Amino acid sequence: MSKVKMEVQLGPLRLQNPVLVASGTFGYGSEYADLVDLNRLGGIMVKGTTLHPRAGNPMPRMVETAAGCLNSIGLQNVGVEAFIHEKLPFLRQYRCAVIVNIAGDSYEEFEQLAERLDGVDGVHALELNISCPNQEKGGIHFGVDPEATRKVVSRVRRRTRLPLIVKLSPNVTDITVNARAAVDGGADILSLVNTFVGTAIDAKTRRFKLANITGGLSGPAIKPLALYMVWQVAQAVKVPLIGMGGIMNATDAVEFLLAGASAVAVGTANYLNPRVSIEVLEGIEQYLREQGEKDVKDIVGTVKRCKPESEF
Amino acid sequence: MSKVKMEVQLGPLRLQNPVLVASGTFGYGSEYADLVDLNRLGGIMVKGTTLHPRAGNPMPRMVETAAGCLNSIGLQNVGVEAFIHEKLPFLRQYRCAVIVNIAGDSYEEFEQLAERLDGVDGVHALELNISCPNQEKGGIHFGVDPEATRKVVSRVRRRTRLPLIVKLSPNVTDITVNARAAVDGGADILSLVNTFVGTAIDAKTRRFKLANITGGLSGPAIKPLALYMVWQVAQAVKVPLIGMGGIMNATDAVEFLLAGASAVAVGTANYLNPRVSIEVLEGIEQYLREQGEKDVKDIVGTVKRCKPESEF
Amino acid sequence: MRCAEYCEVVANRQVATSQFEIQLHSPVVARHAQPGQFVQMRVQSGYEPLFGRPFSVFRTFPERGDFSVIYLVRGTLTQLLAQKRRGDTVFVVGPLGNRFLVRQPAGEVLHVLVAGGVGAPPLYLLAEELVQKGVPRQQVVVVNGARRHDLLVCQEHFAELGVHLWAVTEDGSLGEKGKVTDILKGLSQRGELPSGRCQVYACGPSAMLEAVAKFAQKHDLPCQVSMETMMPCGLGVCLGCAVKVRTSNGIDYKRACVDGPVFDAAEVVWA
Amino acid sequence: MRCAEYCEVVANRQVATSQFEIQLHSPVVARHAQPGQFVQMRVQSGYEPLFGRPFSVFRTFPERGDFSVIYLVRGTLTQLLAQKRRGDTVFVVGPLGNRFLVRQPAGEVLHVLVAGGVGAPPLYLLAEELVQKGVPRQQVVVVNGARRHDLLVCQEHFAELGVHLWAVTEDGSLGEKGKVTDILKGLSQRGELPSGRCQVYACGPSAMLEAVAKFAQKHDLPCQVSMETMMPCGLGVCLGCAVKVRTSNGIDYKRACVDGPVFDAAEVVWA
Ligand SMILES: Cc1cc2nc3c(=O)[nH]c(=O)nc-3n(C[C@H](O)[C@H](O)[C@H](O)COP(=O)(O)OP(=O)(O)OC[C@H]3O[C@@H](n4cnc5c(N)ncnc54)[C@H](O)[C@@H]3O)c2cc1C
Ligand SMILES: Cc1cc2nc3c(=O)[nH]c(=O)nc-3n(C[C@H](O)[C@H](O)[C@H](O)COP(=O)(O)OP(=O)(O)OC[C@H]3O[C@@H](n4cnc5c(N)ncnc54)[C@H](O)[C@@H]3O)c2cc1C
Ligand SMILES: Cc1cc2nc3c(=O)[nH]c(=O)nc-3n(C[C@H](O)[C@H](O)[C@H](O)COP(=O)(O)O)c2cc1C
Ligand SMILES: Cc1cc2nc3c(=O)[nH]c(=O)nc-3n(C[C@H](O)[C@H](O)[C@H](O)COP(=O)(O)O)c2cc1C
Ligand code: FES
Ligand code: FES
Repeated sequence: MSKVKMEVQLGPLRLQNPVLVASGTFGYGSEYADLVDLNRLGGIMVKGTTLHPRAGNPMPRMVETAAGCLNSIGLQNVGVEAFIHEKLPFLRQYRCAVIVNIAGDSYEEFEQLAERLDGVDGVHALELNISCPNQEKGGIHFGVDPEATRKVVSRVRRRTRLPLIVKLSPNVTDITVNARAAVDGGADILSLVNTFVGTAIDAKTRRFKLANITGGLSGPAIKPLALYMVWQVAQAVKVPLIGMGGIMNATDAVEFLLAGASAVAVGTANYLNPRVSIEVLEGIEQYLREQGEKDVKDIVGTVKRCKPESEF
Repeated sequence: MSKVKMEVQLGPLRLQNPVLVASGTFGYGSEYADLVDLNRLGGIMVKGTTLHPRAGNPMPRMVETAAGCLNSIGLQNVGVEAFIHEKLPFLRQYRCAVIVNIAGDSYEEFEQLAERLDGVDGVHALELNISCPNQEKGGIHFGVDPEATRKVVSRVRRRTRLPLIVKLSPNVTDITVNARAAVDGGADILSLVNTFVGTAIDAKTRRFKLANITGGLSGPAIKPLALYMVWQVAQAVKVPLIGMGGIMNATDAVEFLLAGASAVAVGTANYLNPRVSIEVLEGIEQYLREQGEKDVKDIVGTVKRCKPESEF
Repeated sequence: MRCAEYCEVVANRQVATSQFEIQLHSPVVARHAQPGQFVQMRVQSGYEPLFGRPFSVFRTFPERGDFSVIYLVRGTLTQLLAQKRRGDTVFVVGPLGNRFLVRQPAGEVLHVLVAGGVGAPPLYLLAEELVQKGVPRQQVVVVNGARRHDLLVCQEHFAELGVHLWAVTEDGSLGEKGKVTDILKGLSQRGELPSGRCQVYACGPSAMLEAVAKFAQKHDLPCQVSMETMMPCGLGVCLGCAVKVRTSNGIDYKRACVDGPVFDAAEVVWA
Repeated sequence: MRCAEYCEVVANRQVATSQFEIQLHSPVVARHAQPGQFVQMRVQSGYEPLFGRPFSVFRTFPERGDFSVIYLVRGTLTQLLAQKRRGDTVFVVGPLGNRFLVRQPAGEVLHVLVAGGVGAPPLYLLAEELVQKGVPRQQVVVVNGARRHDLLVCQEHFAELGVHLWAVTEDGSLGEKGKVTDILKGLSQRGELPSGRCQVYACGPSAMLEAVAKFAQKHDLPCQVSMETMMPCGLGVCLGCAVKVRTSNGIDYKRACVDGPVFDAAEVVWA
């Protein structure tokens, strides 16, 4: 069995392989440690972290939809201090990269978070969650307004030497505009997509199914939309991309690589199969062998037009 | 079995019931006439019609995705003259409203289409397809730019006395902005949503699955997103709405009514079950009886917040 | 010790109206499951339902490496589950969650197990454990309730244990007529629930749990409730299973899947 | 006359490697299906696959109100189909599309039916019709090809009709070794395909159809091909089944589901 090279270099961030787990879908790693060998993951994007602990939204917070789910967790998290003191020590034991997803309600909060995490042992990169659709204030606004995106990124940029990943919201007219704004602001890497805003109604009770009315759609349902956005952004900017949105298996992950993502993140799929990230990793390796490829980076962005008039 | 009132009045347009079939998913009605009693439908939104016949995009044009499908038909149609002479006479035999979905590459083309159809016997309303994501020129641009939306609607408005429906694109940051622009331009009714732009890749061949690279996503996958947009727009404008996007059965249709649509259109579902529109109609009637409602219009927009902290 | 794997179906048989007992082969669950713990089971057709669902462990057969749950057919997943035959597989993650805490010394406590409908299975596992650990059978009181006789489960299993068993149905079609709280009131009035020497454990529909919790509070009885919420992940990461609780710092959310499903009734903020 | 309804499965049995014949009860299809026509069959689990799939009508049993198709297990729908048992149902819309046109007077024409793999079933229905209409059996030539012997279908049915039958496999494991066009070439070289008195009908994989079409063109033989495309609706409305054709006005698209699936090979623009 020939070995394929899985290491990837995303700008300043080196990953032992391109398979990450998406923020909010893998907790702080410890929850999965007995089921998944964390040492094998490319990286863990931890739950969205805020300056102060947050209790989150009222229940119900999640609802299943056709091939997807809506969530409105409301950034329930332990806050940055507890993260550093209670969660990070555990993660430091492992080889995989630890990427801290940070969310603030203001420019200042983002700056404070970046500053606090800068230089903290065991933190390998920051992911700016400017696209979280669940917050009442702030969240939605940074991500959809290119100028606010540029500004928050550049302000954070000045407070940290950590590799800076900016997570893009898909709820925009032209995601390449926001992508360019993030790069202009100093993003080293872009990750996309976050969830799509949606809602669900219970016909019988005639009420919304989520306490918060709206939630973010994730899962297989959004894969065609996410894949398109990754491909679009790959044409528009030069920084490496982390692709996500509905990845359920290795084939899905390969599609994101072909579309132009240098790495992928597995999200919702972790809920239904705790081991899926490892299966994705092994599946990509197998795919590369079948395709006669020796290095995962050689397939990034190599998707071609389909043969004209070919049968389906 | 108590009778419920199903007639609805959408501004200037009266429909015998709120169940329509969406443009591009029911041809010109004749294709379904032996399987569906067209007299029972609220209305038929015919295939997108252009000034001149169009051959459409190369194959493959459609691909299935998780709980959805992508299409890039490319507005293949017979053109407005053939529509009037070859398709309309058949439709005139029936009681249901005939709504002509028109698409142009320029303001002038939209105007000419509107003028040509104004006063033509058997045409009950126009639906402006300014949101079709498949055209290379024009299409996408009118629908995503509020100013272009306002302008095309107001120019068409001046050329026709027919009820004017404007079909909104979901591929925007804030659909209420585009909705208001359409209403400002003179739209009597808004229909939403058209398809979401997406793509699909074949990992094995490393090619896009659609000849046109991108296509529009429809089907159950998009329902949560469409439902949210209908609810948002219902809060933002006063004109009646026709809701669509992933309606597969009566329960789905009811959700759109509760969210604020005065009528609904069944799209992709027609492909897999030719009789689904009638099943939706009967299902809505049954729902109203079960809920003790006497008139379908009484449930429009009546969705409430869910009980705080209720169990799911 | 937990597993996350496809498990073979050993048996799947009807035990009451719309209720089935499914026995699965999983040495890990069979060996490690504690009373009150659950497994997350996933059966999909296409991507529906997307997530697994939680089911309390009912019986364990450690020597055979099997365990079983009783499920009520409610929606998509349980409908698919009911179609499973011997030899088919089901994806199982577990055992998960915390367990009912047994007050010590167990032999000196009156253990009052209050079950509603399909809430009975985990209480059976608890009763079995209590008896096996040597708690005198008359100190294990089981109040097993349901709407109708054909919805009552585990009755014969409780009976076999020889515990002090009450059956109660809302329509009186089996046992006493009424609700589980009616039995509790009766016991209390007869002085059979001494507050200092009692522990109540309850599992069933939310409304029942709330009623039992209020009863316990009123009579100053310690009470544990197994909460039902949706559980997308079961592993503590999605935060979709939040239960509102009272803490020293005010109101907070706990996760039913890892901080529960068993909660001290006194800390739960009822809807 | 067409139906759109759930039809009961009468039988579902394996006929070759990964190939099954499913018999369904549908008086409408049984009575009205013509050679070359197809039905759209839908079997979903959740919403996957979203659409139905087209299958050519193979046999009709008008007196019993049944018809059958032969299907090759390829993807989701055919996998689900293979699990169907007697008494289950399948959603069927049909019969759909046009039919093979028989040149008149049929008795004076040599009918050359060229089948590739699972393309044989509609040609069997055509051969049966020709024989029933009194065309002399030796004037019905069937060239039935497949990659291997175990993928060849309908062979015994053609044999029963007593037509002039060739079997051909790419690996030579049954009948002649080679491709269907090799047989056609042989026939042609022996002068057995007189251009003025011949009609070729072909159904099979695209590459085979193209090869047969080119052969027919070269030898000036009229040829009809049954095209395979995806068919989301089958009813002519989605335009997802376009076939590129040459018309008097240049290049255009026709719909395989209503303008086809049978096309004059001369008008098809091959990829
Ligand atoms: C810790 C825990 C242990 C559980 N143990 C068991 C068990 O041992 N046996 C068992 O049968 N069930 C048990 N449940 C409940 C079970 O997980 C749900 O009923 C499950 O959702 C059924 O899945 P489904 O796909 O069939 O139905 P769904 O599609 O999820 O639900 C169908 C319908 O039933 C409603 N519904 C679902 N669950 C409930 C509920 N609990 N109360 C009221 N309405 C509901 C839904 O709102 C929906 O309308 C347990 C739940 C928890 C949290
Ligand atoms: C008019 C018509 C009549 C047909 N009659 C029959 C019939 O009688 N029996 C029969 O078995 N099939 C027939 N087919 C083909 C059949 O409809 C497809 O094979 C169908 O897509 C299978 O569905 P599935 O969900 O199992 O596989 P899908 O998931 O649709 O396909 C699985 C894989 O097979 C590939 N694939 C699908 N169809 C073909 C094909 N035709 N050629 C090459 N690769 C393909 C797909 O690209 C995919 O990779 C007919 C098609 C047409 C247009
Ligand atoms: C329950 C839940 C919680 C999430 N929390 C966060 C979060 O805290 N921060 C963030 O940037 N993204 C969050 N996400 C978004 C995911 O990281 C991911 O971008 C999205 O779900 C799309 O990927 P998927 O379809 O594979 O899940 C969350 C998603 C879910 C389903
Ligand atoms: C194959 C196909 C063709 C379509 N053609 C048109 C069209 O010509 N004009 C238009 O306005 N919308 C067109 N639509 C969009 C539908 O009318 C509808 O807005 C969309 O599919 C969402 O509804 P659904 O999810 O129920 O299908 C088309 C959709 C499909 C799937
Ligand atoms: S079920 Fe996901 S955190 Fe509890
Ligand atoms: S399959 Fe829809 S038009 Fe032919």
